[in-house]
Amino acid sequence: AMNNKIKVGALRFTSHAGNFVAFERGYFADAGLDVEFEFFQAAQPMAVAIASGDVDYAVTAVSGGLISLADKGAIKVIGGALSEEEGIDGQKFLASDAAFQAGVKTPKDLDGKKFAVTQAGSSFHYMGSKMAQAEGIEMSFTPLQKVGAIIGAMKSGQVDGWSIVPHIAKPLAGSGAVHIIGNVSDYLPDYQVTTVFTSAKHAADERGMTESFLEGFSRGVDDYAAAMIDNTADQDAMVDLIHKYVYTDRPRDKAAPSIINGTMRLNKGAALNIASIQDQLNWFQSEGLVDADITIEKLVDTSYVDIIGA
Amino acid sequence: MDIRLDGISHSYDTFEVMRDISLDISSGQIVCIVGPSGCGKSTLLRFIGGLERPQSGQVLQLGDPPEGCLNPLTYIFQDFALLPWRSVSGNVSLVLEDHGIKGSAARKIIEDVLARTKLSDFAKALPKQLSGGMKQRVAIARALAVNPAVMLMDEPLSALDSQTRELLMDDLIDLWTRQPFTAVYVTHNLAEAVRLGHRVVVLSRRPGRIREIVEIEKPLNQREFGDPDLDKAQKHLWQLMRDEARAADAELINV
Amino acid sequence: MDIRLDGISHSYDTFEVMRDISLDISSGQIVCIVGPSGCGKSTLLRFIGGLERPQSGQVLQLGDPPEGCLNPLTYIFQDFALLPWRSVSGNVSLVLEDHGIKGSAARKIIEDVLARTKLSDFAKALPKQLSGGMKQRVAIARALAVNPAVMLMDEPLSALDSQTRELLMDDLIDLWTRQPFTAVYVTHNLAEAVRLGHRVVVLSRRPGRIREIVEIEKPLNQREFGDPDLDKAQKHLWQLMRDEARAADAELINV
Amino acid sequence: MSDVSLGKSVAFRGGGFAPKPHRWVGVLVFISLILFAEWGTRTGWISALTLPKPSDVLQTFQELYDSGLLFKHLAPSLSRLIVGAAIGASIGISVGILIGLFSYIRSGLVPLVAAIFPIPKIALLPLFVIWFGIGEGSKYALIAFGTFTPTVVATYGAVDNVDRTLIRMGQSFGLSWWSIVRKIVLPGAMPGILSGLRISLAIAIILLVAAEMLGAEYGIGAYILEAGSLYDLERLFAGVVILSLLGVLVSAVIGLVERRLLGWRT
Amino acid sequence: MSDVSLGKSVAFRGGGFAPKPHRWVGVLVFISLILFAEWGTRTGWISALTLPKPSDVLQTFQELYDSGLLFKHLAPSLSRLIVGAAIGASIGISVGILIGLFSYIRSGLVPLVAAIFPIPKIALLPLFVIWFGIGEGSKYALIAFGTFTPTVVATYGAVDNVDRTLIRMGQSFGLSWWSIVRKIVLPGAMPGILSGLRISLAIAIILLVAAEMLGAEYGIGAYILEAGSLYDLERLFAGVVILSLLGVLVSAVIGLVERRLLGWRT
Ligand SMILES: Nc1ncnc2c1ncn2[C@@H]1O[C@H](COP(=O)(O)OP(=O)(O)OP(=O)(O)O)[C@@H](O)[C@H]1O
Ligand SMILES: Nc1ncnc2c1ncn2[C@@H]1O[C@H](COP(=O)(O)OP(=O)(O)OP(=O)(O)O)[C@@H](O)[C@H]1O
Ligand SMILES: [Mg+2]
Ligand SMILES: [Mg+2]
Repeated sequence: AMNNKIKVGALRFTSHAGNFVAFERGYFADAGLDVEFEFFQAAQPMAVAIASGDVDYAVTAVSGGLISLADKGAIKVIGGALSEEEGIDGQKFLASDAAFQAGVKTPKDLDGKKFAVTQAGSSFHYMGSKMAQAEGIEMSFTPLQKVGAIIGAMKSGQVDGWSIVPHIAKPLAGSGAVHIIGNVSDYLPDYQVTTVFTSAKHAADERGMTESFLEGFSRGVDDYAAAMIDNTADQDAMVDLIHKYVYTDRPRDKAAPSIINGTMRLNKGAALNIASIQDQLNWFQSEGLVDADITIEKLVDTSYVDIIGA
Repeated sequence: MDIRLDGISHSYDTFEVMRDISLDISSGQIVCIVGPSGCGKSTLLRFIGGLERPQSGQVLQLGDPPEGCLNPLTYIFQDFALLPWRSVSGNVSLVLEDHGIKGSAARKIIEDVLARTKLSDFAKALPKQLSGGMKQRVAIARALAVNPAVMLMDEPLSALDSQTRELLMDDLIDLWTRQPFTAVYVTHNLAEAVRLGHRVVVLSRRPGRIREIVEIEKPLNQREFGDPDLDKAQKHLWQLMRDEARAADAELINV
Repeated sequence: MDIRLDGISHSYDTFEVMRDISLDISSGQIVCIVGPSGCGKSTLLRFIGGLERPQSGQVLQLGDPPEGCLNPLTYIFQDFALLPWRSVSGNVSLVLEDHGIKGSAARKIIEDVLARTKLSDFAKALPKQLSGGMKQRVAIARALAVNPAVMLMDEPLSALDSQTRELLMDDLIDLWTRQPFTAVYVTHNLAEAVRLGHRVVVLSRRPGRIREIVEIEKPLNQREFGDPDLDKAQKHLWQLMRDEARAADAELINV
Repeated sequence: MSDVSLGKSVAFRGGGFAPKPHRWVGVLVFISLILFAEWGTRTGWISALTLPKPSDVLQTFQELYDSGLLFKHLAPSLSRLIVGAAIGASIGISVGILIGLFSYIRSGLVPLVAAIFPIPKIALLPLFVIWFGIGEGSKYALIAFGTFTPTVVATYGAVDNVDRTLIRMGQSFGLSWWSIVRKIVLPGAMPGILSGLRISLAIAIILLVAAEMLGAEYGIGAYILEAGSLYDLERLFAGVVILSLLGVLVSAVIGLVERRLLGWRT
Repeated sequence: MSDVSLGKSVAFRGGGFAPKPHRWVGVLVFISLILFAEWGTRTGWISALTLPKPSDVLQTFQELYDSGLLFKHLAPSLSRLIVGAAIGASIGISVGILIGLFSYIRSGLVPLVAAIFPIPKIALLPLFVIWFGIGEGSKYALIAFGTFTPTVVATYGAVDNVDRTLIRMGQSFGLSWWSIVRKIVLPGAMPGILSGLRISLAIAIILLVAAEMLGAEYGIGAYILEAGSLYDLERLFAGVVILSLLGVLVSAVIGLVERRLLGWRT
């Protein structure tokens, strides 16, 4: 291959494990790519960094910002990553202890309550809104910007509900400060949580490089799924590998449960659930968060990976 | 009411400012204090007015202040010390308010002192609208308002140009002639000293000591510009001070 | 080099400051300008030095400045205008640097002018360490360094206390006696005017016009404190100006 | 030049170093910057990612106004600004005056204020949630906290700068301590306090965005944050322009107050 | 009181209104605040959510130091601070001087600066990524941008305040325009510029956190942000304390520079 130098954007979350594995096990190198990671604190700047050309590929949730940037012709979704899958522990709906004591035992009980989101148009907003729609309830959404701020607000009972990935949900619930009251997958089966994306320019003009990246990434995902979900490979070795990137400041024995708790399905071959993406796009448009005339074609380049759910 | 300075000495830390100054200031007299820069004239005046305490020696009030005297020892400052945010009459009323004099009683006093200092037309003006001479006149009016037993004046004319100074000296003599007041008048200006002083106290260089006290007999209202007696007294004072003044001027200031 | 003022009039917007002033300043003479506050003395001096332009009339240089003159028209300011961040010698060298005089040539000039103003011991001192009198001496040294044809002095002594003023007047007379210079000397102080001026120009109130020019014949170095001739001249000047001075003082300033 | 043979005119060498404002130049600069941006974005010379079209921003503004959302956003922001800044400034002025008057308070509080000054308020957001909740309380607190420190510093500086002769004058006339503080120190410190407020209020406006990070649905800050997270540059700029206008307005108001209260200054 | 019958001593009525610092009081206040927090958190009177134990913060600090992470975080932050502030301050000083000297530049730029001043820098974060990338560039730019405006305002104020008689003096001695600017205007404006820098640098420190929101792995700001997002109060406070110390240090350095450069002030 060509030994291209590329930059891959990543957050220090287990949901980015596909990239870490592909890098550590040399799958990117095999695909002819010389990968360098660029770490971010949040997903939104990562999307902007793809648009600005500072980063070549990244994985992140579909958000209003992502769609806006796609609309400006800056980026394209080219594959899928994290999905809700039945049978695998997925994202949870939480209630604060105060709300729980006041009778919020199921998501439906959040009627008239405050639901925490980081920002309007974030994936939290989408999940909460879809749940409310399904249950026929009304909630108010409270934007708190940072996950840390939300946790603080949940612990002190200032917001009532929230949804979050399991490895954050479980330890919080364990401490008694919050309670798990439902699964996101009950409302959004096959929810395509995160996607692989790149700049529109790469998607159009750098076909070879993009395919190479997806190839390396897919092999990483396969290894991850084998070890963490399907239990056909050594889980300990995988935890060791991931620990190099995630929870690095904690000793391994403390990090391991969080890493294991964080396990979710990463789509094989970076397949993309287009139905879920379409649903998300529709929702953003119906909320007036993005332009109503953006089409799915503007957002997604379907030519790279298997399209499922169509 | 007389004032007696009794063996006053003072140092700031190890910096000796004045040594053993004793002086009597008797009622109805103007005592001028002259001396080279930094000899402690202003400091001495602050001691007399109770704004600072000497390290040794004391300042005594002999007898009681006259009836109706609100503030026996009253200053007039070189830089006028007017509140810039108060009008002329507001600046005068400032010193009455704390004595509970308000309303028509205050108005009466204010009108009276402004008339005596020829400021009646300027009652509503702000300090920034006044020339230096007018400002000092407001300060004099303010001092008169509290009916002082002794006026303490620290170079009251030296911020003014010499023509205005000439005019204000006439005014002060006028005021004194109509109603004699007691005053301690600190100045650098020997012409002022011989024009206004019944006695002129000459201090030496730092540490300030009394070198000589010159009495000037001629009544205030007969003193005139170019008067040979006064010229003689002034020449005498200048001879006393000239070398010290030069030495004081050539001293490096250690800031 | 002589200076001729030729029918100078000036207004700031609609505010007339002076009207039709014509005057000859001849070489080697000190011309004093006196007049009530605000009559345009400083403005006139700025016209002479080329710092401002009159609306009508003109200022002419007659003849060439003498050899070695770096800055024919040189100011001495009331507030000294020393750079506080430069030492005494640095302040003098400032005005030489722009003429490309550096190194030993500059050092020679600086030493010479500091010696003439009795400042040799203070070459390294900063302005903040100096008394007012010393500061003005530095300003005089700086003016001497450029070997001016005409010195323009705007109340050079009025920021000083009267004893220092006395000392500096002696120094100025000393300097002039050793080497006569041409000067236009603006002042409020009639004693200074009669002491230093060969001619005293009396301006009227604003708009300033020339009211009278008083010639004083007595040679500078024979003038003394309490000299009856001078006293007479001064008295005459004061009579000319008194009423106008009072009126100028009582004027409200419209800021 | 009546007669040139008489001599030459004195050369003019004064003037300058006194810049005079020409109002229209400022307006011109704004207009040409906007026109340049418009031209650049229209021709594509400036990409849509870099800057929004000024005309689109204007249109967004128009829509915001027409939909009534402008006031829905402006009202809570203004109330936060007013309440927060009022709390912060009044506590700041009081503390500043105490520091200016009392040795022990000065020694105790000045180092504390100096230590608090460089703390970024956004770093404390998570704490503010716990301390003051996610309601209006934490927003008031954040703005108050941000305006507090510069106000304190400006105020005690202003008290220190009050002319000491005026205070000695008050004492020499036997004025009581309280009279001196009320009639001399406070009015004398007013110019310094007001010019400090100019900075504090600019900081309060800047902090509006940080304050509205915490659970604000409406508010200019929240509007800007949402626009930022959606990468909606038109709305982002519309919001920024509102804040900028707000800043200019506040500064004009202080200028007005200064002219009314401080007419006595020369 | 040599002989009381002679009369009474003049009553003392001066003094006061000149607070003198007592260093130990400041130290005492800090110590007692910390001890109070320690006591409160130990007894549970202050909940663990509200404040961390000071001793835990100290230990976190110790760990940070031992692990060498302290310098790993400090080094990039310091370099961002230095580069960013140097860019912002130097451009700010230059622009400020130009505004102070030229009428047209003043008229054109003063309103622009006034309009830019109240723009919150965090609102522009998404734009900065596009404009300057996610590398050090955008961090420098953000800090530079934040220090720029206050420096400009302080600088042209300082130039305006240069004693006009000094400038007239320079002209009267026939100094060239450039000599006057170099030898009179610049040194004369220095005190004002330095005291403006004090504020600008405090702002630069505050902006460190915002700057490191943009893809910074290491840095005090990133450390604080991470601690905040994990609601790890010990680390949050440790980071805040570092910034606060940094602020005190910078202010001390400026004080030193002032004493060296401005020894000529009375
Ligand atoms: N509060 C103070 N602390 C220390 N030194 C002081 C203080 N007040 C005055 N001095 C010093 O004491 C000396 C006398 O000061 P003072 O002001 O009384 O002199 P003065 O005779 O009034 O001088 P001038 O003629 O210049 O007004 C000066 O050298 C001055 O520096
Ligand atoms: N640049 C200016 N713009 C407007 N008015 C001015 C300006 N300069 C001076 N004036 C006014 O012109 C008048 C004359 O000023 P000038 O300073 O020449 O008077 P002066 O005789 O020197 O007064 P003084 O004796 O107080 O120094 C004053 O009323 C002054 O307010
Ligand atoms: Mg004195
Ligand atoms: Mg003048």
